[in-house]
Amino acid sequence: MDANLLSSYIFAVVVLNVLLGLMAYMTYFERKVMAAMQDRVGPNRTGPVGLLQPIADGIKLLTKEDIIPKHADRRIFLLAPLLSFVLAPVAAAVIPFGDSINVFGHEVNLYVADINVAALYFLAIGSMGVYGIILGGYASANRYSLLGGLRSAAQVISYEIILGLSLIGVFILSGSLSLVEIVSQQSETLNLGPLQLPNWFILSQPLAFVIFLIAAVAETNRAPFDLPEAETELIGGFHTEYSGFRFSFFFLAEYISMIIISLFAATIFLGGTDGPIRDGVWWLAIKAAIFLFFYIWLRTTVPRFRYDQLMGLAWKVLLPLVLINILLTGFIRLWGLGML
Amino acid sequence: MSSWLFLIPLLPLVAAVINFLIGRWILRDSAQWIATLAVAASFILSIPVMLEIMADEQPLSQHLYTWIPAGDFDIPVTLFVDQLTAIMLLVVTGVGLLVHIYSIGYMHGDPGTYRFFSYLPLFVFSMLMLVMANNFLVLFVFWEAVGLCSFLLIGFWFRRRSAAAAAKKAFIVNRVGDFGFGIGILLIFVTYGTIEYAAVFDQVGDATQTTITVIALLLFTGAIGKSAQLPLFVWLPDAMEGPTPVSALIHAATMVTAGIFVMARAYPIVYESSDAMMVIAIIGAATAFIAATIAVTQYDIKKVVAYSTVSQLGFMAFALGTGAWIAAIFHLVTHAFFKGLLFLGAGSVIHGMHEEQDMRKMGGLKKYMPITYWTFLIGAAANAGIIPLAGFWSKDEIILGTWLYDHTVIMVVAFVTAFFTSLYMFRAVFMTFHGEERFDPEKVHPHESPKVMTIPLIVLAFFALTAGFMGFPPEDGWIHHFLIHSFPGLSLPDVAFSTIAVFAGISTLIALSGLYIQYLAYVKKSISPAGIAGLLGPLYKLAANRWYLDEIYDVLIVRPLVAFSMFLWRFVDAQVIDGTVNGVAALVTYTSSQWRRAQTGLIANYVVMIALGAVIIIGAFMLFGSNLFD
Amino acid sequence: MSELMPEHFMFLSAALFIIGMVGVLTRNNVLVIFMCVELMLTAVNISFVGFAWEFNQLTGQIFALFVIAIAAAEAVIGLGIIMALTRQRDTVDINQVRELRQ
Amino acid sequence: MAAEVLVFNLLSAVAIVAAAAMITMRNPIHSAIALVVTFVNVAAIFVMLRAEFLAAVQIIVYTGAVLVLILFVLMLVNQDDLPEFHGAKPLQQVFGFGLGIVLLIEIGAAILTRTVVAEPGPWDEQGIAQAGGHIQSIGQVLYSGYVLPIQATAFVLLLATIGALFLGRPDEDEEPTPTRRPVATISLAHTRGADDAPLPQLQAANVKHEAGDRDLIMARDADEFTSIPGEDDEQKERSE
Repeated sequence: MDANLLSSYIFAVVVLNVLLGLMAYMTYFERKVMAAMQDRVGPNRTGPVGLLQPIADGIKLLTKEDIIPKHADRRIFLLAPLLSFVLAPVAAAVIPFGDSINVFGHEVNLYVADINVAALYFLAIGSMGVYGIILGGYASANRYSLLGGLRSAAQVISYEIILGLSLIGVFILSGSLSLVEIVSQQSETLNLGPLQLPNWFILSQPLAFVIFLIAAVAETNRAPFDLPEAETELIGGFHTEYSGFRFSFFFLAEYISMIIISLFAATIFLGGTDGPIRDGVWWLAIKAAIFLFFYIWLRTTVPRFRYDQLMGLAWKVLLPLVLINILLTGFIRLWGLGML
Repeated sequence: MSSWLFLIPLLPLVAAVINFLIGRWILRDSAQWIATLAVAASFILSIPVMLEIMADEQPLSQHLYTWIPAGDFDIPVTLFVDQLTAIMLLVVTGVGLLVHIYSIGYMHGDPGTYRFFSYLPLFVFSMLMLVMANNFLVLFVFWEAVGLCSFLLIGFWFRRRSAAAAAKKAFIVNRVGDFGFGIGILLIFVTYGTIEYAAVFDQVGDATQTTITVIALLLFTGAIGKSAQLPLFVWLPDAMEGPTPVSALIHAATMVTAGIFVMARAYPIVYESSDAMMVIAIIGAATAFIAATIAVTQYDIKKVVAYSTVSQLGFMAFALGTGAWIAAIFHLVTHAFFKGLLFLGAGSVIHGMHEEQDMRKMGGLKKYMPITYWTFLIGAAANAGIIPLAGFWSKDEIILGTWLYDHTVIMVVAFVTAFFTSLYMFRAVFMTFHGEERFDPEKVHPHESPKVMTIPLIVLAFFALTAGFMGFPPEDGWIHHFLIHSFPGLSLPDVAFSTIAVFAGISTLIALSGLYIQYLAYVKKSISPAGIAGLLGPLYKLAANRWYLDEIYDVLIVRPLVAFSMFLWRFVDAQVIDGTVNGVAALVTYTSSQWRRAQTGLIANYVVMIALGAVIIIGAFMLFGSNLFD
Repeated sequence: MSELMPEHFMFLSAALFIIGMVGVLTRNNVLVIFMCVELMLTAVNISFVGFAWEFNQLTGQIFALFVIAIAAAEAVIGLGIIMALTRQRDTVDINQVRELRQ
Repeated sequence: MAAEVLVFNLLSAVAIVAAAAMITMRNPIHSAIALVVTFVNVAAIFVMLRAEFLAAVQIIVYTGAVLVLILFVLMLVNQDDLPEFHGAKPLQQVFGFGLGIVLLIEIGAAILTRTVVAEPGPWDEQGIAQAGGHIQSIGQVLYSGYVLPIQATAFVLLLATIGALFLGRPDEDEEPTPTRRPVATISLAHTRGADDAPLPQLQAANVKHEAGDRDLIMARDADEFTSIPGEDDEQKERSE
């Protein structure tokens, strides 16, 4: 087995574990931020400033009783959270965390795989994520769960279109679907007379960025688009019947999705590891953290959408906008190439 | 100039289209100005064309586009102007312009004015394209187009039953001739492999004598229809149902002469066949004589002029047949002027008499409408062949031609016809303008027509007076030397002055005798026309009933055709065809009602059938090898 | 069997196609039949892509792309029809639907 | 390379087993999940056959959209209506399997006995690398030779969308959803309308005594004990 493949495997293991750890503290981060915004203290009992709270939560969930409802479709009920949990971190494989470093005389790439269709791969994995929710909702033999699952299916399919289309502008400009290539293009400098700007796609595709952000929130089922699990209507939606570690799988999957989509957004629109001084993975972390903060911020401030508003937003507002964006970008690109 | 040729036909077409599309709602009365200006522009453009042809003696041509490109065979639309065409251009646009101007007055107040001034320039366009075509197919297309315009204009007042019937009659009778004409063109293509004039004429001699004769006669069939020769002239008198300016332009000056023009155009073909020429001469002479005898007996002023037209066309035809080509075209030109004048004059009379056409209810109009009288008199005299008016020169030359080319019988007929010509012309003049007033003065107040109508009359009268000098001295005039370029291989005959003088004398004598007889009959009243009619008895009846031609057609053609159509309808259509169709339908209904049982409505069954079919096909494919579907 | 041969994907394609066909023939549930049809389309796509791979061509892939696009359209219409059907007849049993008979 | 064959065989085996499971599962939702497994494996095989783009499209379109839609519809359909698999029509079963076996034999024979001969194209590994990648090479071929089919496909998709909207529209004879009644409040504690005047229809059975001074009025629907002045008059007029 060649060394390159081996280093990829090792790096994949590293990324996965880091993600899981991050995810745990993501919950802590969220609770602290929400507490601050709602003028509360937040977790502060376990460990210094409540830092051990996520671990305590984890232990609690893992040791809870595993309940399976009587009329549930057993196999699917067991399968659904696993599906969610397994699929969520897979998408991280294509995100570049940097170029390559030298470890013990070996070149180690700071990404698991640089495939030609990386962005499509990301979208494909994202589109698979709906299965965990819809199957979990169905298998619980609970009307609330089923409704949550159905809502989720419609919502995710709708917003997946928006998500994919909003990226096309970037693809047109970069001419590639490879994330490594997209990042390397963004590290170039854009000279606008005296002004020197990084060639980040947020600057050339602001509309696409905004739409991507909205669609990403909807795609990860986060507030204000958390209709699959709307507590006040569906008493928790698709995971109503789940408890213990199966619930924690859904929980983990949701947070991992958030982190990964933040990383993805930072990679596509904000130049990834590109920064003003000393390019590196920390820049990516900072950018992703901004997105994560934005997620939490949204959750605390914006009320949940009504279901028809949600679908109307996708099909009647975002879809036309994103199509216009593609059209304009295409024309500008052709003009830039001198073909118009 | 040749690059501007296309404007000559294009302008009337544009005017026609504009008037047709927006005339009804937007232009209304201004439609007449658009049409008139367009034709005037065409006329003005035609003058430099004529001058250039006169100067260079070379034909002009302009390729517009290729209408039918089909491999090696293509039909170009190319405008072609030689001497013959140039003269026709001037006649068509000139008379056309005058008729347009006249029509402004004549059609004043008619609700369909815009329509009239759409059809009329359309006709001018078609006629111009007809004379400017450089191949037989384009010629044929516009040959039909002028027929269409004629149909539209005869039936202009289509609410009048007789007008609609006359339009249909003209159209159908013309189709008979056009059928032969079309076959003639096909035969030309089959024989020579091309339909362009120049190419065909170059290789005329390659075909057998019989073929050439057949082609020439088939082309003449078209001319028989269009130029109202025996036996198809019956449509022309009926065509007088159209507005009078239409009669003047289409049924006197231009369209009806298209047949003569085409025969002259096809001169290299016709000239090759003496048999065909003989047939043409005989038909022409018979037409001229019969039409003239009928004209003497008519009371409708327009009918008289119409039969006169038929008679004059007969003159032209037998001139062609006897070999007096240039004389035929010469007569065509002069005839355009004086016959246009006569029609417009008749129209003026009718206009002034409040749509009265019967000469028995006229008389003594001279003092009411002096301009009309004098111009009509000039036209009539020109038609009758009074020296030195236009008709005299051309007609005399035709008669001279019959003698020169040894057609003695036709010469005699021509002289007799010339006598009748004089008779009917002056009969019309005296009955209309002289003698006692036979109309009801309480109801009818004759008045002179407005200037817009009389000015064209005066202009035409001027040409009727002077146009003959184009051909002076006879057989050696300007027109002869000009037109001879269009008839390669033809030479101007060298005629002694004494011969010319003798013929001129006889002609004049005949014309004056006709004048005198009519003067005695209608002005002096010393001869009773009714008495003469009674004296002639059956002969008069024959002429007065138009030689029973319509009745003969009715018995010989129309009734058998109606009976046959009834047979086709009642038996073939209703029984055989409908029976077959209904039978097939019944069969299908029965079969499908049986087959319907196979349709279980179960999708599963259908799917099984599809799969079974696939399995069988693939199995067959495996067993019989892969060339099964090659 | 040391290298990937055309027979591999051809057998896979055939097997999936036939399984799909058998499913269409034996199942009564319209939705399952619908899924079987999708499976058959995918089987055909495998052949397309396989031949494209074998002959270093891209045409096969492009045809597969068109098949997928048309399959998407078919899914939209098919599911629409099924929804209309269940709304009217309250059934998804293919043997209960006999409107084609008349 | 043997590993390649091994992987291919493994993927194929899973795909075929899942497909077989799909047609034998009683529950259509289980069938759908089996089909998802098949499709994912097919996508993996596409990757092996140098069709990465197609693999992504397969996942996004088929598993991500079409099958989700099918699941969606399956869940909307009442489970009691799902026909049973076994015992419905034995003839149909036998015939179906029989045809399948015959076809398998035929196609198997065809695959084994015949070879396809074609001109190899330029798109091997090097060719694709030269064009800049799979996407680029597919794009080149697609947009140079198949522009019209793309337009046609786009048109078909548009028509399909419109058709689906048409099929999915609400029935015309259905009552339109009633607009919100002009009722201001829903209160469990008060009779609505005038607070002090007791409603005439109110029966003792509808009233429950709760702790404190407040009575709970048990209503079957929101408008049961609501009098709406204008509307009541209208109804009266209509009945008269």
